[in-house]
This record gives sequence, C-alpha cells and structure tokens, in this order.
Amino acid sequence: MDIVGLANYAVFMAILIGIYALLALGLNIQWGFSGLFNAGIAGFFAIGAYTSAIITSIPAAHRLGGFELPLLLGWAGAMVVAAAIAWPIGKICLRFRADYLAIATIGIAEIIRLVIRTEGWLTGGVRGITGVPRPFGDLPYMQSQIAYLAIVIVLVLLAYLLVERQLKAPWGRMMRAIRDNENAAAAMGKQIAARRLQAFVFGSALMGLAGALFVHFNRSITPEAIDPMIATFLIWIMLILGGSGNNRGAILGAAVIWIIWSVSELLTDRLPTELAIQAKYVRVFIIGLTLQLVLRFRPEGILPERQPVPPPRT
Amino acid sequence: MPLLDMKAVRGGYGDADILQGVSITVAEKEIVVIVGPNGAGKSTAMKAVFGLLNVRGGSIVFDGEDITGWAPNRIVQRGICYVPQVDNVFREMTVHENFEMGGFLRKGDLSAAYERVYELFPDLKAKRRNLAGDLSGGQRQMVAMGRALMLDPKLLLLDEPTAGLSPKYMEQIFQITRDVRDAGVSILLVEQHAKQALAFCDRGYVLATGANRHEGTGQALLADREVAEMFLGG
Amino acid sequence: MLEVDGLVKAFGGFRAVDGCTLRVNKGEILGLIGPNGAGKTTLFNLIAGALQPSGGTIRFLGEDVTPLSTDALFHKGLVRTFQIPHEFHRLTALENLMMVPPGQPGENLFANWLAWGKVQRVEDEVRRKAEDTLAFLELSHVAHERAGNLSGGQKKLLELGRTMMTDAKLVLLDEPAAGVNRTLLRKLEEKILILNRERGYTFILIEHDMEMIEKLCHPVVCMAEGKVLIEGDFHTVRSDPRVLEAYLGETPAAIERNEFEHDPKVEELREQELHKEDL
Amino acid sequence: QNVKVGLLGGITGPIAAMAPSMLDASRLAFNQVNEQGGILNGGRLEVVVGDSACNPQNATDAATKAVNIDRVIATVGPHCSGAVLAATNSVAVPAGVLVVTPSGTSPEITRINDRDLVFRTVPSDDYQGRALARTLKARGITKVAVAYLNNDYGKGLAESFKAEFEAGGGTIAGYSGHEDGKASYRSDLAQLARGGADTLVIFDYGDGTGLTILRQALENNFFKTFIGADGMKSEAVIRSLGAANLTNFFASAPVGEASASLDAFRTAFSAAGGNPDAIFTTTSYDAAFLVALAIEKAGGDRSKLAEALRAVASAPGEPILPGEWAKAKKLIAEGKDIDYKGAAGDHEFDRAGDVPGQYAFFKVSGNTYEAVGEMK
Amino acid sequence: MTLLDFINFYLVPGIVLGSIYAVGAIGITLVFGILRFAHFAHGDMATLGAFIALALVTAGMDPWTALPLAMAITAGVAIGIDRTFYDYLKARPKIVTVMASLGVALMLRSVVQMLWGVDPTTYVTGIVRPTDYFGILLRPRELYTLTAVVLIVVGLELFLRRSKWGKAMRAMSDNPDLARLSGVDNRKVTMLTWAIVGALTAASGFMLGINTEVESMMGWHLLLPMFAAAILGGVGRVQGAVLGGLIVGIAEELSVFILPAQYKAATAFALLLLILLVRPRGLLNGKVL
Ligand SMILES: Nc1ncnc2c1ncn2[C@@H]1O[C@H](COP(=O)(O)OP(=O)(O)OP(=O)(O)O)[C@@H](O)[C@H]1O
Ligand SMILES: Nc1ncnc2c1ncn2[C@@H]1O[C@H](COP(=O)(O)OP(=O)(O)OP(=O)(O)O)[C@@H](O)[C@H]1O
Ligand SMILES: [Mg+2]
Ligand SMILES: [Mg+2]
Repeated sequence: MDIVGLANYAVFMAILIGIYALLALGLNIQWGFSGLFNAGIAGFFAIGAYTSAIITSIPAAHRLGGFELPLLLGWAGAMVVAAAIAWPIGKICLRFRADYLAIATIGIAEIIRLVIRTEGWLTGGVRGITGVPRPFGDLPYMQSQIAYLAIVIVLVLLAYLLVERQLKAPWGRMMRAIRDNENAAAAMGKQIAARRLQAFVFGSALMGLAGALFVHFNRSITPEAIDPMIATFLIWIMLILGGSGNNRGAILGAAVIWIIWSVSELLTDRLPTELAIQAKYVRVFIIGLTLQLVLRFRPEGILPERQPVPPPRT
Repeated sequence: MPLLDMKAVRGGYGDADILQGVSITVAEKEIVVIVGPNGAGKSTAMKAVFGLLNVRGGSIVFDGEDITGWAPNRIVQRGICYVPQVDNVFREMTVHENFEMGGFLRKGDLSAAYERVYELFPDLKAKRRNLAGDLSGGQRQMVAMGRALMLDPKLLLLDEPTAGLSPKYMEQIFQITRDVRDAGVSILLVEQHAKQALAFCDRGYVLATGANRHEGTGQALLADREVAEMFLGG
Repeated sequence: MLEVDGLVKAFGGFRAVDGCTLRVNKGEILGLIGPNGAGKTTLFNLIAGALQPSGGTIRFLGEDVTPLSTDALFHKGLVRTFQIPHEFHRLTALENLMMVPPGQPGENLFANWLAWGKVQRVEDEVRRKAEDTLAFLELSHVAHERAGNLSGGQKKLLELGRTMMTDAKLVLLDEPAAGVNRTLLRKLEEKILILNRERGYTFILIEHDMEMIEKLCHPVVCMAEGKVLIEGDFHTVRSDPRVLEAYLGETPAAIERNEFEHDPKVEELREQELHKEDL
Repeated sequence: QNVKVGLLGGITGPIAAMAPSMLDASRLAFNQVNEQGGILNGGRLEVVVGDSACNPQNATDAATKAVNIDRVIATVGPHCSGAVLAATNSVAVPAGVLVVTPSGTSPEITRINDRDLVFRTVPSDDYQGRALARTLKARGITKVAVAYLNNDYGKGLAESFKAEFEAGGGTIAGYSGHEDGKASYRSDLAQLARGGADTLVIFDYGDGTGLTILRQALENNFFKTFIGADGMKSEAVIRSLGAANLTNFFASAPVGEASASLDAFRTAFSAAGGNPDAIFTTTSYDAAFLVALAIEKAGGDRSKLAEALRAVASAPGEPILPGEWAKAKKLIAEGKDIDYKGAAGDHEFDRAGDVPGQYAFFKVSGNTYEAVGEMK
Repeated sequence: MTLLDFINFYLVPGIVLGSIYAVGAIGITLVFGILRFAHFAHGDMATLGAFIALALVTAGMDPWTALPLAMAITAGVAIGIDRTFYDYLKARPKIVTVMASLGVALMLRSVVQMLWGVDPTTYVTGIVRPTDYFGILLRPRELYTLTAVVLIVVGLELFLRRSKWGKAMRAMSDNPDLARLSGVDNRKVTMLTWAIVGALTAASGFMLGINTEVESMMGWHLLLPMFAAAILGGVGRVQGAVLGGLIVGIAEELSVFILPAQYKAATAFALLLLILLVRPRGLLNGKVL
C-alpha cells in the first residue's frame, strides 16, 4: 500500500461520492423539501446514463445511435430527457400519497429497467452500450481521474448552489409548507399539484445528470447498473443518514455511506484468506450493522434539517 | 393528604424547561381548574402528571405513591384518566371502538357504561359506526370525553373539554363534571371558558410562563381584578 | 357577494349539508352558529372548494365558483381558517405566516436567479408584516419555534394570523375563539372589527362563544341538520325557541356572562379587593 | 518477491450461487503455483479477492481497490459482463492492468478499446450457441422451443443458437426470454409448449432460475427432452430434481482438447474439495493458470504481460496441461516456448483476446454428468 | 387451448403464486398499518424463515411439521430484531426506521449466506407430478399451501376484528400516545405484532421454498411483488393484501398472453399503476400514512 495508490483510490471514491451526491441532492429536492417519496431513483439515473451514452457514443449497428455528439450535449440531453420522462410520470403519480407513491415509482423504475434490458434496438439490451467517451480520457490514468474529479466537483458545486438557493428562497419555504400540510397550503392559494410536479421534475433532472456522469466515468453501461439496491435504496440511506432536508447533509451522507460501503471491504479483507468468500458476506453484514449504529446515534441525520431563519431585516 | 400532589415540577419536551416549578394539588372529591394565557404551560403540566414529559425536578405524588417517571399505561392502571387537548380520539376507529378502547382496562360487561355514555351524548348514538375522524369538531370532543368516562378513575384530567362545543353541550360537560365529582372522582380541569369554570370549581390556579401565578378559591380568583383583566378577558 | 344556493353534501347516505341557502353581503360579519354536527364546517369546506358539493351552486362576486379548487378561490380573495389547526408543523411560526402572501416572486424557480434583488425586497416586506402580525397575536417569543411545538391555543392564533397576511375579500373563520385565552380574544375581536370597517373585509364567523357573536356579528344565521334554521339579528336568533332547544340548551341564561358579573358573592369579594388596594 | 493478483468475483450479487466454485477453481491454480516452486524466483502468488457483485458500481470499486491499494498486476475476473465492461473501461485499462475474465460472455467485451489488456477464457456467446445448434441437428432434432434468461449470457446464447438452428433448416417453435428470480414460470412454459415442440432448450443457470424452469417443465409434462448449455450443467439440478427424473436432460459444456486437460483439472479440483461440474469452473481455473504463466513468462514486468499471455497460450510450443506448473516454469526458464492446453479449451486468443470454444455434450449419469459426445 | 389447460397451466399456478405473495403481503400490510413503516427486511426475513425450516427438515422433520416450528422461531427473531434495531427509532420520523429495515435486510441476508451458503436446495428431492381432480391438476403441496393461506387469513381477520389485542393494535397504529393513555402497553402490542409478522414471513418463505427452491436471494426477489400486492389492496387492509396478492400472482401468470415474458415482472406494477389511477388508496381504500 503506497501513497500514490491510496491517492488514486481516494480520487476514485471522491468521483463516485460526487455522483451519488448529485443523486442525493435530487432526492433531497423531492423528499427533503417536497415530501415526495420517490423510490424510483434508479430509473431516472438510468435514463440519464443511457441518453448521454446514446448521444455521445460511437455508432453501433444493433442499437440506436451512437451519434458521437459533443459531451455537453449528452449531459444536457440526459437532464432534458430525464425531466421529460419525469413529467408525465409525475403528472400521473404525484397524486398518490406517501407509500403509494413510493411503490408506484419503484414500479416505474422496474418497468424502465425491464425496457432497457429487453428493447435491444434502443439501448443495446443486456449487452449495454460501450464506447462512451470520457473527457480527458486519453490522459494517463491518474491525470484523467483527477480531471474527471474536477468536472464532478464543479457540477456538484453548481448543483448544490442551485438547490440551496431555491430552498432558501420562498420557493423552498412553499415546498416545505406543501410537504407539511397540503390542505392548508392549498387554502393559502398554493398550486399543490403543479408545484409538486416542478420539484419532481427538477430533482429527476439532477438524477439524470448523475447518470450521465456515471456513464462517462465508466465509458460503458449495462442494465446491471440499475440495481435498485445501489441506485435507489443506497441513495435513500445516504439522504436520511446525512440529514434529509439539508443539502450539505445530503452530500455528507453520500460521502459517509459510500465510504462505509467501499472501505468495509478493506476491513473484511483482513480475515484469513480461506474465508475470502465468507468475508464478502461479512462485509455486507458490517455495512448493515454500521448503518444501524449510525442511525442509532444520529437518528436525525448527521446534519439535521435546519430551520432556515430568513435574512434579518435591512 | 391530597390525592394528587405536584411539587415544584420542572421539565419540558426537549432540553428547555417549559415548566419552571409548577405546584398543584387536588384533594379527594375536588374540582380544580387551571387557567392562563395560551402557551402558559397548562397542557404541559397535565402531560407531566401523565409521564409524557421529561420531568427534571420536583415530584408528583398520587394517592400516596410517587409516580414521577412512570409509563402512561401504568398510570392509567393506577386510576388516573386523561383527555388531551388535541389528538384525543382514534380517528380511524369508529365511535364505538373509541369507547371500547376507553374501557380497555376494564374487565367484565361494559354495556352499562356504553349505555351511560350514549345517554350523555345522544348525538353520538347515530354516529356509533362512523369513524371518529369523520366527525365534526364538537362531536370529537364528545367522543374524547366519553372515552374517558368509560373508565372509573379516581382522578380525571380534562384539557379544555369544552373547546368547540355548543353552549348547550358546554353546560352539559360542566354538569357532568359536577356529577362525576359528586360520585367521588377528583377532577383537574384546564379551561379557557375561565369564568364559567371558576364559578363552579372548588379551587383554581392561574399559570403563566410555566409557573404558578395565582391560586385560591374560584370565587376569589374571579374577584381578583388583576386576574380578571390579565387572564379572564376583563 | 357570496350566494349559496341549495347546497348539498352527502357522505354516503348522510347529508351533512342539506339544501343550504345563504347570502352574504359585502361588508358584513355574518355569524354562523348551530349545534355540533350541524354542518357548519362542511359548509365552509364546500365554499372554500376543499370539498365538492353533491348539489347546488356557489356564486362569489357574481361568478359561479362551484367547481373551483381551493387555491383558485384564494386568488379570487377567499381565505379560510381551519377549525382543527392546520399548521405547517416543521416550519417556524414566522415562516407559517411568511408563506402566505400570494405571488411572491421568490416562488418562481427562475426569479431566484434572474431577479434575486427583487426577491429579497419583497421578502423583507413580507417578513416585516409577519413579525407585526406575530407581535399582535402575542406570539413573538415563539416566532422561531416550530409550529408543531406550539400550544393548542397558539396554533389557533397562528391559523388566524394567516388570514391577516393577505388582502382578502371574504374571510371564513371557523371557531377562532376555541381554546384562545379570553383576554387575547377581546383584542382579536377589535382586530376583526378594524379589518371589517377599515379594510372592507367581509367575514363569516363560526363560533360557539355567544359573547363574540353578539359583539361582532350581524346578521346571525343558525344552522341545524344541514339547513338554515333561522337568520336575523343576534337577539332574534337567540330567543328563537328552536335555537334555544337545539343549541343553547334549556337554560340559556346560565351561559351569559352577566350571571357571573352580577353574582352577589363575587361582587362582595370584589368590593373587598378594592378596599384592600385603597388601604 | 511475491506477486499480487486480483480475483474479482460476483460474490454477493445475482450469481452468488456460482461465484464460490469459480473462485475456488481459480484459487486451485494459484495454490498449484505456490506449491510447485512459486512464481518467478520462488515468490508466492498472493490473491486479493474482491466482490464485484455483478454490477458496474461495485465492480469499479473492487477493481480500483485491487489496482491501487493492493497494486495487483493482473486480475482474474470480474465475473459478469457488465462488471467487466465497467471495471476494464474505467480502471484496469487506463491503469495498464491485465484482465482475464472467465465468465464475461458479452460480445461487447470484444469491442472494448483495451490496449490488448482484456482477455477471456470463455468463448463469446456466439460459439457455444452455434455448436449446440449443429449438435442438435446432428442428433436429429429439428423442432425446439427456446427459453433463455434475459441477461448477456442467456440472450447471447439464444440468439446465436437461433440463427444457426434456423439456418440449418430447424424450426424454433417457441422462443422467449425470462427474468431472474420469479417463483413461477409455468405459464411461460405453457406458452412455449403451444408451439408443439418436444424439445426445450434452456439457456439459463442450473443453480438459479434454470432449475426452477426445468422442475416446472418436468412436473407438468411440458416437454420430453431438455437441452441446456454449460450454465445448466450444474450439480444443483441433479441434487434437487433427482437423477432418475433427468434421463432426458442433456447439456453442452466447454472442454479441453481430448479431455486430457479436463481430466487433469477434474482430478485436481475434486481432490481439493471442489465440484468440477459447476459452471465456469474450468474457465476460472484456466484464467488463473494463464495469468500465472504470463507473469512467469514476462518476468513480472507488467508492460509485457499481454504479450506473454499470448505467447504461453498459443501454439507453437510444448503443451502444458492443467497443474503442470513446475514443468512450465522449467521450460520458461530454459527459454522454450509453451502452449497451455486448458481445461476449458485450447485458448488460442484472437486479436481481440477472445477464444473459440470446444464443447462436449453431456448427460446425467449416476449423480454426475457424463460426456456423450464431441460437438463440432 | 382448452379451458382445462388454461386453468391448469395459467390460473392454478397464478393462484398458488398469488397465495404466497398474499401471505407475505399480509405481513407487510400489518407492519404498514400498525407500525406505520415500509418494512424492507420483509423478504429477507422470509428467506430466514425458509432456511430455519430447512434446518429443521435437514434434522429429520417432515416439512409441514417443521412449518409451525419455523414460524415460531422466526417470530422470536422478528421480536429480537425489533428490540435491537427498530425500537429506539420509534420516536423518529418513520423513514428512519425504513432505512434501518434496509440495513436489517442486508444483515439477515448475509447471515443466511454465511450459515447456509448460497446454493439453491429443496426441502424434498425429486419432482412431484400432480393428481388429477376431474381434469384439474393439483399437487398436495399446492393444496396445503392454499389451505394454510385460508386458515391464516381467517384467523388473523378474526383476531384483529374481535379480540381486545387486535383492537389495541389498531388503536396503537392510529394514535400511539392516546393508546398508552388508554392503558395499552405499546411494547406488548409491538411485540405481538412482530410475532405475527415474523410467523407470516416464515410461512411465506416456506411456501415459496416448497413450491420452488430455497436459496439466499429468494426473499429479496419476492419483496417488490409483495409490496405491490400490499399497496394494491390498500395499506393496512388484511383482505386487501390477500386480494392484491392473488391479483398480482394471477396477472403475472396471465401476462404471457399479451407481453413478452421478460415483462412478467412488470405486469404487477403496470397493474398497480392502473388500479391506483382509479383508486388512489388501493382496492380496499387503505390508509394514508
Ligand atoms: N368525511 C365525512 N364523512 C362522514 N360524515 C362526515 C364527514 N365530515 C363530516 N361528517 C358529518 O357531517 C356532520 C357535519 O359536520 P361539520 O363538521 O360540518 O359540523 P359542524 O357544524 O362544523 O360542527 P362543530 O360545531 O362540532 O364543529 C357531522 O355529523 C359529521 O359527523
Ligand atoms: N411538543 C412540544 N415541543 C416543544 N415545545 C412545546 C411542545 N408543546 C408545547 N410546547 C411549548 O410549551 C409551551 C407551553 O405549551 P402548553 O401546551 O403547555 O400551553 P397551554 O398553556 O396549554 O396553552 P393553550 O392554552 O394554548 O393550550 C408553549 O410555549 C409551547 O410552544
Ligand atoms: Mg393547552
Ligand atoms: Mg365545525
């Protein structure tokens, strides 16, 4: 184990944390501030990933595209398509409350996953899509990783500022009010359905962007990436543990959970090699247990929802 | 010896102390009224008795036994019954089931008790199969009261039982209170219809900002000009 | 201003509002009384668009608003409070009020980026207004408390406070006095009168507090079993035998405050008090 | 000095049931190396086991750790195609680490821009499906129904099988994919049976859904004959359905030349407590053994690994069978050329790092599988 | 295709599968309805139950005798899990407990994998050909499964409606504080709920296992359809869960008529969406939490 290796590993982890942070921020808009129980994160993540992959990858015979278009177009496309698909879904589903919405969105994500697996002409089916370009991908390993990290950091920062300002603004207050009591909010003239939809679409667009970042990082995507355990539930754990309703909490939660997820393996690797396979099961156990411990001691999340005190009178 | 004796109770929901030393006693067969401005800590004082609060100082003795820190279900078994100010019915259960839950701890045949409650609140008879959550505000108050009357407690804590009730029913609640007292039950009552309540109670307390402000017989408090102006609406 | 015609609301087989007809003129404070379960709150829910009627029509400012939703009605100038407080429990008391004013530029997603200055200006105004309202309601000390943590009465006040945050034409108040301290209530009555006289608000007030009805309301309407039983001035309504029977109970005198004020024992004590002070 | 090699398996994911045997087979190869003189100058091969969980997120994570923290110079695995694509594209290839996967069957792997670093000991789906189609034709079966698992393995096989079978004049009387993990496939089977075929070809895993399908087909008398590919050739099938019920069940599987290699592997793996019939054990073993040979040949120089791998795997050269590490080491030291003949085939890598397959046809006999013929 | 074929190869499998879903969905709906959170460890608890039964069978018991015992043991495990992991979160927003249950799901799964490995196994080796009842083909295990489901549903419904503790459970779900004020010991009610839920999960895991195979991911795969069934019927409604389970099971089996078989898993959800559009709180008008 040496410094360069560790640094490389850290950079890699940071990139993934950034991608998850985007997902968690998107979820925070939906759940933390608007109370929308979206349990179909994986679906929007996948839509973003596949859209950007199709737009930017090299042409392939058996599926749609690739169109070899510029990267920025891919990212914008990922957000737009994710938002465009979120719109009708939200239109139909947001009238369901709480857990009904959760299961409806899980269902939609499952349907999206099955479509991606099955409709090969569109997505390459179970073979997935390869040949997705990565910005600065031709640099040597370390430089290219660092360059990508820089891009991810900039995007996460942008997203953070964007979301943070919306939430500090009256818009955020209104969304939280709708979350707390929709009847009263309606009586105060707020258009519940339209506002919810706005938040849902906004959050989904961020999830789409995260998908795009993911696919360009891996240079390929297959349907296995849409595993709900990782692309949905893990994000939920990140948000709740970081502190739902708090953007910094969302980012921090992404970091903590992914570090637990990833580093737990280093821990179980210390077990004797005959137990190498069992060690992986133990690892899953440790992940579950650590989650319990964190919930035990920080049940409100690491950074709980703040009461945003409006700026003082001028 | 008083039936209920709260001495210098301090405590709150989180870390902050809402109650800063509240002392209240209720003797046997006595109606005691608490009045005070909104947010004074009246409801909090009742919750303190019922173990729904972090009590950090003072003591609560009931019937010779220190019940500070007991779990609510144990306190009910000991013979205290409580009607909270808000959230005081099971919304997703029918009116009748609410009464059944009221008599949860009672063994044996309860039909006489149901009979009595429906007699007191005839409006509820027609609504017995309705969910309590679908009732009007006033009807819910009746359900809450009826639920409490299903038990035979030694002490009844009522938090604004008349809020939202029509004048007719308000009068009736006060009448029930007196009847129950006459049957040997002590009552601790929080009221914003302060004048009416003070007029028939045995003793009264005025709470403000989490502490005792005044106490005395109902008549004396009514007569106190400061009390009248500051707390009873002139 | 508001015309309700033959309004019906049935829950299953039960008609909570059963052919209710009502007129409210501009500038009135209409008092709505009636036994528990008479259908008063349900009527409010229908007028405010929170429930859809099973029959009948509602006209507001000359326009048929029967099918409109709550938020659309709000923008036409109709504001209501809830009998059981509907506070935004995770917002502070101050935020509960600040969220009310309609058309805040900061509620637009893009304005927060393109016109931040304006958003800030409006925000300051709204904040000032909310703080003043809290001060009036004696809630300043809990301005930054989560509304869910307020006491029962404080929540009711907050409910009322929301109606003061916007320019309304018609305000529906559902038992604003229940659980509110009487001393404060007297102040609220003043405020309602001021809003009515100076700002031209029209009110419909559901109350079981006869004192308040007497002081504020004309005309008074008594509902029973989903229908209007009688309409008239306070004294006519109060002395109607049907109202006495169904609503006030057999001994209406008992609830009048005069009974206590003229209670000889109390008078006597009061005299003594006065003497004490003199000494 | 010791050399570290990564072993990235899908331990906790959807192929959790198959991964342990595969890892054990790879480990057997490494153990043989360490027992027979070690690697290079008597060093040990150290194995770093990572869990790719069969999804790209975990795979890149595991690969990054192996490459950066443990500094492996080559990896055996990851196991699933999606994991291979992600781990090679974003980690292994940029970092210059050799990857030999024993079970990534997707044709997409051929297309990775891999700087000649990505190899596989398992044939791309194409080969086996075609071989199976020809075998069935040769055995006189002209009408079949096909049920495949909708993943890269099942679907790839099904497509190539269908193409070849139909090109040869056969009829596909039912063709449908299914998803993993459902409790009942009876209506799928009923639907397939309506085409009138007597033979069902199942491209699935015998310790997964394939078992459920086979059971439900047998219990309901849906077909008379059942054909599987290597995935179906699993002990779990015999164990839970009973050999007596499997007289009409056949499976194809890749085998080494003349089966001498295969026998060598079977003996060694059985002796080590493994089950040589479990799916992908032969390819796993070969991948590990080849990686070891390549390291030896390259003298531990990671930049020469790919070249060395091609050299030790392909003709000409002295044939090396599974387990013959000491012999191979000696020959390499003498500068002689060697040619590894693996348990799963000859492993003559083409330009993309793919291998053609060699297969045999198996039937159930006793409590195990028995080869009943070569496949062309 | 004859009517009998339709019944034997589409309908009956659908009903059997649906009953298995139903038993799981009842447990989910109980946790939803009484403890008010979505219990994501449900599937893996079912796996554990199935494996406990397997252990008993391996020890020489007959599968159907092992079932009640496995149910009892799993009930104990469920109570233990609640005590150790969920109980201290009860004052927190429910979503926190939902996350805790995901953690528990991971832990249970890895325990099963560590103890029993990952290979699929069965309670009984070999295959069972069905018996012909006037053209309708049924196996004993299917008959037992259906009978067990009916018994469970009727018993549970009676218990919840009639018994004092059933009412206490509903009261606690409605308003926990008020329930305590009425003298209900919420701890006992919670334990009772978990006992029932644990027993139900074991039953569903066992039934799945006896009708197919026993393996470590079986419960996780079952989770989503079970949730769909619970929601479809309406949160907190036992009959709703049964109805939902049957609908999902039958719909999945029949879907092959109109959709490629790959989309089988999607039919449950497509149907769920359709039904929610018409009845946003499920078929039997469930609760909104
Ligand atoms: N959702 C509902 N389902 C069934 N019945 C209802 C529903 N809502 C109200 N009711 C019934 O309608 C009647 C009128 O209720 P409403 O709340 O309008 O009374 P109210 O006049 O406001 O009484 P109060 O003075 O007690 O508040 C009551 O009998 C109530 O039980
Ligand atoms: N759950 C809670 N968490 C934190 N603070 C609370 C909570 N409930 C009440 N408080 C605070 O405690 C103080 C006293 O509340 P309490 O409910 O005892 O008042 P009260 O005298 O009953 O008033 P009211 O007449 O309005 O019912 C209030 O300032 C309130 O903000
Ligand atoms: Mg109070
Ligand atoms: Mg009302």
